[in-house]
Amino acid sequence: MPQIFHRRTDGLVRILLASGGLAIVALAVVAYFIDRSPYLTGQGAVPEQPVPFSHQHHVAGLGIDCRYCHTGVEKSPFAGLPDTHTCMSCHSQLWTNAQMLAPVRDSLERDIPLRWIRVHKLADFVYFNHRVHVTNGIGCESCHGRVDRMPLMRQAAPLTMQWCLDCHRNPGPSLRPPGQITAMGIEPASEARAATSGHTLLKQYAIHTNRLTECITCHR
Amino acid sequence: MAENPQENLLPADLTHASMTERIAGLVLAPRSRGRWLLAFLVSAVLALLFVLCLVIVFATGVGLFGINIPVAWGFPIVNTIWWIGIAHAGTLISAVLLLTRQPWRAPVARLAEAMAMFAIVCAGFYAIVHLGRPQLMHFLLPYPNTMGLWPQWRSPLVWDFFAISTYFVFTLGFLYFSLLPDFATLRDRARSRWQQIFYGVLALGWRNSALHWARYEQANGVLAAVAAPIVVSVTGIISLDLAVSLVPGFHFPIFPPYFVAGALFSGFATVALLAVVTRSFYGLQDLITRRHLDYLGRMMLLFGLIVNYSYSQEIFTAWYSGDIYMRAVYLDRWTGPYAPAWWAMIFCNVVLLQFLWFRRVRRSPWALFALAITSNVGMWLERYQILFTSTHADFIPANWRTPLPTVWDGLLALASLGLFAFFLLAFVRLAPVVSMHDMRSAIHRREEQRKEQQQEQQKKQREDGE
Amino acid sequence: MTVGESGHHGLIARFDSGDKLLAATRRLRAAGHHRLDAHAPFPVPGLAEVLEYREYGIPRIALLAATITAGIAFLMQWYSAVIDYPIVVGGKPLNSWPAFLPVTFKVGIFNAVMATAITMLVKNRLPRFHHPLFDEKEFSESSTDGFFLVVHSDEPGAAEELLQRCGARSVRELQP
Amino acid sequence: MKPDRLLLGGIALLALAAAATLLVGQLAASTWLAAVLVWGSLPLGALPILMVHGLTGGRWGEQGRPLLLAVLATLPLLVAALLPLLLGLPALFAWTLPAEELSHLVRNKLAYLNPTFFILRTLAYCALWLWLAYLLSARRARGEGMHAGGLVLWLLAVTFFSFDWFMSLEPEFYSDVYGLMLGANMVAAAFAWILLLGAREMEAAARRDIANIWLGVLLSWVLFAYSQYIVVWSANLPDEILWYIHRSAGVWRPVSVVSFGLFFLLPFLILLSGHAKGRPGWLMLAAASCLLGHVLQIGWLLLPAFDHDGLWQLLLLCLLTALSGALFFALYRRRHRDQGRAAREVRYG
Repeated sequence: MPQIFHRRTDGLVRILLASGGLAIVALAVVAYFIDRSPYLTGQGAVPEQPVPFSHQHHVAGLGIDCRYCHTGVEKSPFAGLPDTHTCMSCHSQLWTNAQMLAPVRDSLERDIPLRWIRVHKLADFVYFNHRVHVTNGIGCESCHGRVDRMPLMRQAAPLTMQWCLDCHRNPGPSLRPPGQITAMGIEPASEARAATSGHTLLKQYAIHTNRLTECITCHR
Repeated sequence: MAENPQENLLPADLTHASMTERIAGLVLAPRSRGRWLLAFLVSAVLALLFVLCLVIVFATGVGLFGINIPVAWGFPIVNTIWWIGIAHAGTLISAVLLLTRQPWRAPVARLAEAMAMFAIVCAGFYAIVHLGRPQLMHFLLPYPNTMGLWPQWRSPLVWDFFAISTYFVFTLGFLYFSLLPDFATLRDRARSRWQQIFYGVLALGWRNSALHWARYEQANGVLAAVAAPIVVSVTGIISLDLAVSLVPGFHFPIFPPYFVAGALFSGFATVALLAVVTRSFYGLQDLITRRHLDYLGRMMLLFGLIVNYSYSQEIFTAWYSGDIYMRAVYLDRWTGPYAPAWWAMIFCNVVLLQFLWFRRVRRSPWALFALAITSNVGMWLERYQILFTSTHADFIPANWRTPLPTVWDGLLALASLGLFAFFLLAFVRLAPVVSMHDMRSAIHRREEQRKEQQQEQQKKQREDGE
Repeated sequence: MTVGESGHHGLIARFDSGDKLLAATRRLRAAGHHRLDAHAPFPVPGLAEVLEYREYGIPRIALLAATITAGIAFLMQWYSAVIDYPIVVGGKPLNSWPAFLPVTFKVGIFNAVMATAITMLVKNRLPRFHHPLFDEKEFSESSTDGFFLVVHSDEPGAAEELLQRCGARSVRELQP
Repeated sequence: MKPDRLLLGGIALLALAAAATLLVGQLAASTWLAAVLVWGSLPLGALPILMVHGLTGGRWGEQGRPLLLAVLATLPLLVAALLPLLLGLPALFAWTLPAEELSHLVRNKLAYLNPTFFILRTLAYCALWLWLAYLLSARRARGEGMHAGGLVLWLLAVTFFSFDWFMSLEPEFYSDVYGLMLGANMVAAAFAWILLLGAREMEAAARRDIANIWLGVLLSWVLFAYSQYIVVWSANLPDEILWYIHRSAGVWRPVSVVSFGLFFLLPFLILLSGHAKGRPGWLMLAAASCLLGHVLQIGWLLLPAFDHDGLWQLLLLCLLTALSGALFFALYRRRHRDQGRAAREVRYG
């Protein structure tokens, strides 16, 4: 019976086996990080809008309140994107000839709404209600980030279910007093302070944390 | 029972060399290629059809099947259970007969293991299809995901996933284990370079060392010992998919043992079927004897009778429960739109089964072949009627429907048979259909027995002489 | 296989039956030859014991793997259902241990199988594709009806003589 | 067979005792039933073992046969203790109440659960078992057909016996795996009995085979018991789950755990070790544990159906089991000795 395999085969096989094992581990690690990467979550994405609207300019520079444009945020599940007339309430007077604003004027003229691209988009099977969050102490900043520092609107949070749950499991530290909902740049409370002020706010808003992680809270 | 079972189960003139020569020859230098090639081509076409159907079903969705609320499950789960059942006897024959040292195991064990392997492949495909959204199959695994979620451990679907994947790995391992020394035998006898490399790689450098064998036997013993719990738990768990629900017709505590018995019944029927075909195809009548068929027939009878017992218990309990819904399900099974399936099942699994009480029927290859087919049909009908009759008329009469299978149901089912045949035909071309090392051990044991008998006779003669 | 001090690579003797191989192995061991390996087409009963096979490890390793991993599986289910995401489903308690048993059982079995298979291969030093024995022309008969005894000895002459006396059909020196 | 004075005396005594307990009331009658079924399980479990051996043959069965036949000889005691209870069904069975006092579910089953049919059925089971026992012990049964058919009949009889005498104590409850579960329980107990009393005398290989088969039976029992539990537990239907609620209240909760541990878990762990399986001492320990667990198991299955203080029921059960066991054991010993003498006579002529 001849020797079928060369003397070196065994070493080669061991290297292959070891690297195969390593490859599986590496694959798992890579998959773990890809799953959380902006590539899949869309965090940090800046979609191109019909008009390059600058939140930084309007919010930080001019001090316009969020609710001026997003009118539904306290009353409906959907915060609402501003219609052309909202823009025109100022821009019929200011920068009336700016090239940048041509689509707005065009929209008014032809009576076709501007097609804003949604930046923070949740899956269809998620029932998200802006009113419930805003009227119960969750600030805009908690999910949308420092809008006042965004020349162009960018997805601030990963919007994964884990991210939602992080807050739903322990909403205390994220709560704000009713007056500070739309305020920007509120420092996250320190752990110790969050424990106390969060607790009083939980009582004040009558939030029952035991129901917040049930499936039906978000999937109906 | 004959006094010396070994004697009749092995041809008297069989030696290590002649047996190895014959079995290895079937693989290394096959003679009857024409019929094999024809069968292989037909099955390859069907296997391609299976892949095609699978792609279309995955791309379009399970709406192609004849399922809709209230019958949400239909064919895919029927066929999953059916294929898993067929796989079971393979495992059981090989493992339990090994543990209990049954002398008739050796020639049929390999067929049984291979059958188990390919049946579980078919079952696995169907299990994935029946999920409805196969692309999300990984949700069944507990892994750190961005949803912060875990699988729902109280759900039988998750149990299924663990059960079927464990069973798959076990079957693969057990088959490969049993093949390992045989691959070495083929490697040693191969003449062409390609065959040497092919079997050389598969044999992993096995050298028939006594220490190799000792560890091999120990490991095989462990695998065989876990086989029975695996067999029982896999089908048991699958049956819990149905039984833990509140649906009358599904909700029976007897389901786990009943499904296990049903699985073994159809599985032994399939082993018998393959044994009859293989022995006539390869001319192995002297290795797979009529006594082997007799044993297979007995096993069919045993598990068939347990299935019959379960039918009786179900019917009695449905009535005894006093629950009008349970009783209604049974009336519907007997007289409703699916009644033909129920009565056909009773005909196949209860009426025809009783023929197996007769020794002549068990020992006749073609009678056994026919009964094996009717038993498999009967077991398929059993799963079909359980799935459809229990759900098609639910608690709200406005929901009642009578869904029938669509052409996709039929095509995929037919093609899955082709896929099974395709794998099996490829297997018998590449690997020995009879386990050569088990046969060598069996021959050795027979020689030992002969020697003992001779010694005893000599002793007797001496004593008589004195 | 190691090379003997005298530059001798070992002897390979062929026997006609398992019984003869067994007897020869016994005699060589009794004569003080301890570096032996026997090759037979099937597990000859008793042969491994003569070669001082004293391992009962595989069942124990399998059992250990099964118990530990089954324990981990149960703890994982308990942790995820009771601690990490407690949620009431179907009115069942958070610690629904009856429902955790199937997965626990399956994970245990799965790992018993894996541990068994891997232990068998590792202890047998498989895969090993290249081996000096494969250079022996007759060695391929070890998978049909050849029974071989491989001896590494510091006194090859004595060993060869003993092998001949045990009824070896042929005794040859192994190739380097 | 010569009329056996011990057997006849025992039958008379048991019949008297059964009749007497009926007069005392439900507590005594139900505990008496449980105690008798603890011992009665052994001959009922021995029947199928003998028949399976008749089918498959093997050294293990020949080794166990004398012990099993001696156990089988106590079957008339079970029949004698059961039959007087037929006179007082109302003390035990709730379905004997007038129909208008029953729930509609139970009213739906009165075609089956009525005294006349019940008595006829019980007589039929007893007749069948005695007939099978007679055939087996008289060594007339040599054909495979008798053994196979006998097994089928045994299983059906045990199933409906378990429905009648166990399940119908709580007439709302139904479970179609109950018969298999109880059957496996009986066979496991019978195996434990022959191992406890015979492990020392058996050949090592046969003893190991018996231990392996016993392990298989115990595992089957666990499968059946778990099937019923997980299905009932998951569905949580009121008709079914009440059965478990009764059995996990008060003293029955620890009893359920302890009886599971003794009946299954400890023997299982012992049998898992190949080393222990070869030692008579370990096997006898496992068997003793299994039999103790069997006593608790039968009590656990039967007694929570009655609304009494569990602790008293348990104490009474132990007392009555010991009392009836003395009679059972005396008969067993006598039979076993006769068997041994007969065997020696055959061997040495």
